[in-house]
Amino acid sequence: MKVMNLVQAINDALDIKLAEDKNVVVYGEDVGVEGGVFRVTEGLQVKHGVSRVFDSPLAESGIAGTALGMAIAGMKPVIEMQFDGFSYPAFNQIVSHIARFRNRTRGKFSVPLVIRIPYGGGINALEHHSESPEAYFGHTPGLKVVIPSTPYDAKGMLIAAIEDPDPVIFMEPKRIYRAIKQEVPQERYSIPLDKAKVLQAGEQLTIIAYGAMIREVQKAIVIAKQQGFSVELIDLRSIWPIDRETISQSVRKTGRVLVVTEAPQSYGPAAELISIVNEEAFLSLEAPPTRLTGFDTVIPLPLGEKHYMISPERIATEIERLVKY
Amino acid sequence: MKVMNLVQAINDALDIKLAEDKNVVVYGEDVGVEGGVFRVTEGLQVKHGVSRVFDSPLAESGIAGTALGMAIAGMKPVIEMQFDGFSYPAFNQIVSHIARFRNRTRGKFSVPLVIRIPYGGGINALEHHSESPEAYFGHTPGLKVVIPSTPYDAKGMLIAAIEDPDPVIFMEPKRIYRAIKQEVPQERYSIPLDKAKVLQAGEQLTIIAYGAMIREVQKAIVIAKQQGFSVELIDLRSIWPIDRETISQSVRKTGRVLVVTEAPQSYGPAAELISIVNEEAFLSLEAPPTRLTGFDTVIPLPLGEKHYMISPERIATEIERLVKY
Amino acid sequence: MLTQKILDEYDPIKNKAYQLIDDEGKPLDKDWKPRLSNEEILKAYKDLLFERTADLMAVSYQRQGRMFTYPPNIGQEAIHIAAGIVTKEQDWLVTAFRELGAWLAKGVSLKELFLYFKGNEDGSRFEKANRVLPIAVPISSQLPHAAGLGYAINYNKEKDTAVFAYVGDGGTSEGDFHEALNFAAVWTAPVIFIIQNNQFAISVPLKMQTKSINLAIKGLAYNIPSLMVDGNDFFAMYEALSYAREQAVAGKGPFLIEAKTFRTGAHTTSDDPSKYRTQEEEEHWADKDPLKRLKGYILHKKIDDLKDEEELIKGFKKHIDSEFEAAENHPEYKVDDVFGYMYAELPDELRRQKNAYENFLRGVK
Amino acid sequence: MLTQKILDEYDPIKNKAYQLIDDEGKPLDKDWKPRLSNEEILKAYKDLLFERTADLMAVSYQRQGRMFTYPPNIGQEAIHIAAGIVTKEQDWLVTAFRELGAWLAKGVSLKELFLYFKGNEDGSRFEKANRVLPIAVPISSQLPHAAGLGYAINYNKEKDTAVFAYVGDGGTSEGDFHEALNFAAVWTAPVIFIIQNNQFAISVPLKMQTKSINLAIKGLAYNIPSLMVDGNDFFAMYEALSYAREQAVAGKGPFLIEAKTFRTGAHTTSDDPSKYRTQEEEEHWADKDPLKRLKGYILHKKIDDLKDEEELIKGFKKHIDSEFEAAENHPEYKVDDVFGYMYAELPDELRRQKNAYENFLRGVK
Ligand SMILES: Cc1ncc(C[n+]2csc(CCOP(=O)(O)OP(=O)(O)O)c2C)c(N)n1
Ligand SMILES: Cc1ncc(C[n+]2csc(CCOP(=O)(O)OP(=O)(O)O)c2C)c(N)n1
Ligand SMILES: [Mg+2]
Ligand SMILES: [Mg+2]
Repeated sequence: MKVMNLVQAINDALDIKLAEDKNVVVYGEDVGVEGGVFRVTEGLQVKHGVSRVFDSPLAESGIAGTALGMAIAGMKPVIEMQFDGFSYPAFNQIVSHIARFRNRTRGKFSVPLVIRIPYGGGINALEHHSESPEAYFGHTPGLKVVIPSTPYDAKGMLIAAIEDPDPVIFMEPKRIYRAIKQEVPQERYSIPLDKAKVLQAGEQLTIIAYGAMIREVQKAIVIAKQQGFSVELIDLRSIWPIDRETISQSVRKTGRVLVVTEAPQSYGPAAELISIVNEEAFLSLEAPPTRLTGFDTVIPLPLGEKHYMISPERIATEIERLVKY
Repeated sequence: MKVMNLVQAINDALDIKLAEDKNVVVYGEDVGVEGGVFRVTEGLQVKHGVSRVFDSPLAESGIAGTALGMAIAGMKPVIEMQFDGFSYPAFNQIVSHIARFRNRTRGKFSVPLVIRIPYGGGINALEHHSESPEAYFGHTPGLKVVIPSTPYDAKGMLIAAIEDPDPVIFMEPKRIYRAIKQEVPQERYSIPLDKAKVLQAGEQLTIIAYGAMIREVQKAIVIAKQQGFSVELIDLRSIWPIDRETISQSVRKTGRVLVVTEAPQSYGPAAELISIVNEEAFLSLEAPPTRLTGFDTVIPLPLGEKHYMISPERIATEIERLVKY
Repeated sequence: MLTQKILDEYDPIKNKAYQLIDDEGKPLDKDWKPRLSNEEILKAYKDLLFERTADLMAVSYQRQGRMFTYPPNIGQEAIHIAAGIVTKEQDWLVTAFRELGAWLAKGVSLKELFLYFKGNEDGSRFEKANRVLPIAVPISSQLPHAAGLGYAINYNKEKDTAVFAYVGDGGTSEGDFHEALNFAAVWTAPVIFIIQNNQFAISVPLKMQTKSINLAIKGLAYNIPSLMVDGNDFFAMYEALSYAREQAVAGKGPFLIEAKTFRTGAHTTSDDPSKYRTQEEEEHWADKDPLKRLKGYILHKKIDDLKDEEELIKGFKKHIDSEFEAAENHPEYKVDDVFGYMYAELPDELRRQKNAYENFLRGVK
Repeated sequence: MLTQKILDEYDPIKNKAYQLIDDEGKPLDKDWKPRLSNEEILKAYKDLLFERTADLMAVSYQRQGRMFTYPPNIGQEAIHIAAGIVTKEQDWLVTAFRELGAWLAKGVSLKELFLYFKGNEDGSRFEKANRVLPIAVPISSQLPHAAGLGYAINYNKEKDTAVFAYVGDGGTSEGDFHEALNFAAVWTAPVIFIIQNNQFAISVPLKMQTKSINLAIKGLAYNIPSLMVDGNDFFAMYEALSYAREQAVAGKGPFLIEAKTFRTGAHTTSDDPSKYRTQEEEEHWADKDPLKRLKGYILHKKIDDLKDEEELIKGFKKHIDSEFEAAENHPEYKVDDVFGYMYAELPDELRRQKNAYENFLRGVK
C-alpha cells in the first residue's frame, strides 16, 4: 500500500500496464517529454521509451483516428484529450468509428482503446477547460464511459479499461486530481467498469453523483447529518452502462432521490438517472426525483464559477427540501 | 394556400427569406447546382444567384466555422449538413463557437445562423444517414433546437429560425419529407420556436413525440382508439427550450405519459422529457413516466431497421400497458 | 520502372500526370516495356473487365429494387486493379466506398458487397479478406485509421507491409485528410495514400473544391513524396503504386498518388449527373476509358485477340448472378444482429432493451 | 518593397526566410531603405517596448496570484506591432491567444485583457475595438471564422478591407487549419493567415508537429501565395504584411505568412520550458530578439539615442498598473453575467434556472 492522489494512481496504472503489455502505448499532446499538462504521464516516457509513450501532433481527430487504426492492428492505445473541451474535434472519430467498428464489422475488428479526458470545472481555467461532456459520450452507443472519484478506483478502473476489449472513455475529475489522497495497493488490480458503489448508507434520501461532485456531496451530507437527516450516497462510477441494481435498491429503500452533476441540466446526465429511477422504483417514490445540475449556460470563467459550481450548501438545501417533502 | 410537402415548404421558406433579406445566403455540399441531395434547395441558385446559394467544399467544420464568420459580419447563413451523421465533423465549431460567441463576447457579437440537418431513420440509407443527434445539440447551451413535423410548421419555423438572432439547429425529419402534404399559406408567416403543440386531445395518457415519430404515434392512436383508449398527443417541436407549460398541463390532466423518440435511449431526449414531467407533474402521476426509444445500439442498416424503428404496434402496446397500469 | 529522376520530372508543381500509354493504348515511348508478363497483363485486363461487368450488374440489381443503393466504379477500374496487383496479402486496405476491384483483389467476396448494399452489416465481415477495413462512409475519416495502422506496422517491426488508403477528390477538403497525412509523415508510416480524383464530389466539380493546381501537390505540405498519375492508364498506375510501396516498406514513409480519372457513372444510383456535367466532358473522358486503353495495348501488342471476350463476360455474369443470389439467400436479419455486436459481451442494459423488444415480439405484455 | 520577384526568390520550396536586418539590426542590403519614416520606426519601437513591458508585468501579476493564467508574448512582438501598423480600422482581427500587440493596435484595452485573464468574460467585450474577435482557445478553430469574414467582405463589396488571422505552429496540424485555408482560397477571400511559428506547441517541438520543410509551404496545397519571414525582423514583417494586404484587398485572395520566431517565455504561467528545451536553443534565439534588433537599427541609423528608454518604461508601467487596477476594480461577477448573454432574450428555461438559484441565494426554500 502506498498513499497516492488521483494523478499518481493513474500514472501507476499506466506504468503497470505499459510494463505488463507490450501492446499498450500512451500518446497525445504533451504526454511524452512534458509528462502531460497535469503530470499524469510523468516519467513514463523515460521508463518505457519514446515508441511507447509519445507526443503527437496537435490534432485530436488525428489522435483518435490513428488510435483506432492501432487498436484494430492489435495494439492498445491509451490516448489523452488534453482537456474536456478539446475532445470535440475528435467527436466524429469517436462517435462514427471508435464506437462502431465492432458492430460494423460484426465483431471482426474490435477497438480496445482508452480515451483519457481530464474533465470538469472548479480549477480556475480558461474557457473549454472545464466541461462535463459525459452525456455526449453516454448517449453514444458502443462506448463505455466511466468516471472514478478516488485514487483507488482510478487505478483499478483504468487497468480494467485498458484490459477491456471495447473502447472506454475514461474521464478524470481534474478538480480533485491532487485533492484526495488514499492508500492504494501497489500491485495490479482491477475494478469492474459497470458497478456503482454505495459510499455511505442512509435511510431518508439517496444521492447519486460521481467525479468531483462526490466530495461536495459528502460535505453536504455532513451538514445534513447535523440537521438530523440520513442520506445514502451512490458513486455512479460507470456512466454507461448504468448500474440499475444499486440505484433501484437504494431508492426503493429511501423513497427519495437527488442527482447531483455539474454538467448542464437539459438532456444532461441527471435526466437519465431520473428516468431510471422512474423505471426502477416508481412505486416507492415519496418525493419527485430531483436534479441539481449545472445551468444550461456555458460554464463561466473563473470569477463566475462560484455561481455555476454546485456548493455543499446548495446540496444541503435540496436535501432538506426533499426529506421534508 | 398551396398543397406542399415538407421539402416544398422548406424550399418555400428559403425562397421567401432569400428574396426578402439580402443578408441571407444558403450553402453546403451539393445545395447549389444540384439543389441538394433531397432537392430541398432546388431552383434557388438559379433564382437568387451563385453568391447567395452555392456549393461549398466538402468539409463540415469549415462550413459551420465560415458561417459563424459570416454571421458575425451581419450575414444570415443557412447552412446544410447533408445528413445527420455528417454534423459530427462540425461538432467542435457548433459546440465551442456557434453556441457561445454571444456569451463569450457579452453580446457584442451574435450568431444568427441556421444549421439545417435532415435527420432520422427509416429511409433505407447507408450508415451515418439515419441518426437522431438532437440530444447532443439539446445538451449544448447556447443553441436553439427545433424539429417540425408538418409542412406548415416547417415553413413557419424555418422562417422564424432565420429571423432569430441566435443560432438555430433546424432538424428535418427526412423520412416524412414527401410523405405528408398539407395546405400551406404562400405568404410569409412565422411560428414561435419555443412552443409545443397539442395535436390531439385525450384524457388517459399523454404522448410526447416529434419529427417522423408523430406519424407513427398517430397510427398507434388509431389502434388505441379502437381499444377504447383516449390519448393526448403533443408535438414537442422545440427540443430546446422545452415548452414545460404544455407538457405539464397535459400530464396533470392525464396522469400518464409516454415519450416516443427514435434516438437511442440512454442520455437521450426522452430522459429529459421524463425529468421534466417529474418536475412539473409528480403528484399527478398515476403510472411511471415511460419512454419508448431507439435502442442503445447503432441504428442498423436497412434490413435491420425494422427492429430498431418504433412501429405503431409497439406504441399501441405501450399505450395499453400504461393506461391499464 | 519509376525512378527518382522520373519523380523529379513529374514533380507535382509541374502539373503533369505520369502516363505510359495513350488513349488508344499505345506506349508513349516506343522503347518502353512493361514489367509485367503478357499473362499478367491479360489477367489484369480480365480483372478490369470483371469489375466493370460486376459494376454494371450491381447498378441493374439496384434499379430492380434489390439493393438500396450502389456507388458505381465505372471508369476508375485501372486504379483498383493495378493496386490489387501491387498489394500483398499482409498489406492493409483502407477504403472509402468506391474501390470495387481493390476489395475483390484482397479477397472480399461480391456476395458480401452485395449484401452490404442490400442493407446488412454481415456484408462488412469480409470473412476471407485479410486486413481489409470496412467501407467508410464519412468522407476522409478513414485516413487517420491508415496512419494508425502504419504506426502499428512500424511498432511491430512488420517487414514488407504497407497500408493502401483511398480517398476521393472531394475528400481532400476534409480536416481528416490533412491530419492523417501529417500523422503518417511524422511517424514515417508506410502508407500509400491514393486520391481517386474522379473530378466530382457528388455534383461538386473539383474547381469548387480547391484552388490548388492539382491534388498531388497537397503532399508537399507534409513533405510526402507525391505523384499525379493518369489513373486511367493501368501501366502508369501499376508503376506508380509499385514504386510507392517499395519506398514505403523500405522505411521511407508515406507516399501520395493522385490518380486522375473520371466517374463515368452516377455518384450513386440515386444521382443524376446530367444535372451538373456536360456531354462534352463525358465524351472527352470516354476516350480515356481505362478498359478501352488496356484493350488497345493488348491488341496492338498482339498479346491476345480478345475474341473470347463475350464468352468471358457471360461467365462473369453467371458468377456475379450467383454471388447476388447468395446475398439474397443470406439469413434474415435477426434481433441478435442488432444487439449482438455492439460489445464483446452484451451489457445488462442492452440485454434489458433486447428482452423488452423480444417480449413485444412474442406478445408478452 | 516586396515584389513578385522577391516572392519568387523566397518561394517556400527554397526554404529561406525573408529578412531585411541582421541580428544586430543592420540592413543586410546596404542600399535598402525602409518605407516607414523615422518617426514611424521610433513609434514602432516604443510599441514593441510597451508590449514587452506589459507582458512582463502581466506575468508578474499572475505570479502574485492576481490573474489565473497568462500566455506570454515575449520574443514575438515584431509580428504583432508590424501587423498593427498594416491593419486598418475596417480590417478584421482573428486571433488565437498570443497576440498582445495586435490587440492593442486594434484598440483592445489592457484592462480588458487583464480582466479576461482574471477570469471574467467582460474582458472579451473589446468595447472600443472595432472588428476584433475574442480570444480563441480551441487551437485553429478561429481560422474558418476568418474565411467566413472574408466571404462577407467580398459579398458586401467592402473596399480596402482584409482579415488578419493568426495561428501557432502547433495549430497547423489541426484539420480546421486545412479547411479554413481551402475555403479562403476557393472563395478568393481577402484573408492574411499569419502562422506564428514560435517553434513549440506547449512542450512539443516543431519537428514532432510536422515533417514539412517549413510551414509556409503548406500554402501550396491551396494555391495560396506564401512566404516564410523572419518574424523577429520588424521590417521584414512589415513589408510582407503590407504586400499581403495589398494583394488581398486587390481581389487576389488569401496570403499565408509563416513568421519564424521563438516563444522566449513559458507557454503559460503554469509551464516550465526547461523541461523540454535547451539553454543553447534559448541563447541562439536571444541573439535574434526582435526588440534588440530594432533597437540596433535605430541606434545604428542614429534615428534616436533611446536614452529616455528607462523613463519611457516607467511611464508604461504606471499606465499598465492603472489598467490592471481598473481590471481589479471591475464590478463583481453577477448571476446575471452567467445567464444574461446566452441568448438575445432570456428563454423561460434559463429564467427558471436563474430564479431557482437566486432563491437559494436569498435563502428562500
Ligand atoms: C463527412 C461526410 N460528409 C458528406 C458526405 C456525403 N457524401 C457522400 S459521397 C460525397 C462526395 C464524395 O466525393 P469524393 O470524395 O470525390 O468521392 P467520390 O464519391 O467522387 O468517389 C458526399 C458529399 C459523407 N459521406 N461524409
Ligand atoms: C483543440 C485544442 N487542443 C489542445 C489545446 C491545448 N493547448 C493550448 S495551447 C497549445 C499549444 C499551441 O501551440 P501553437 O499553436 O504552436 O501556439 P503557441 O502556444 O505556441 O502560441 C495546446 C496544445 C487547445 N487549446 N485546443
Ligand atoms: Mg470524386
Ligand atoms: Mg507555437
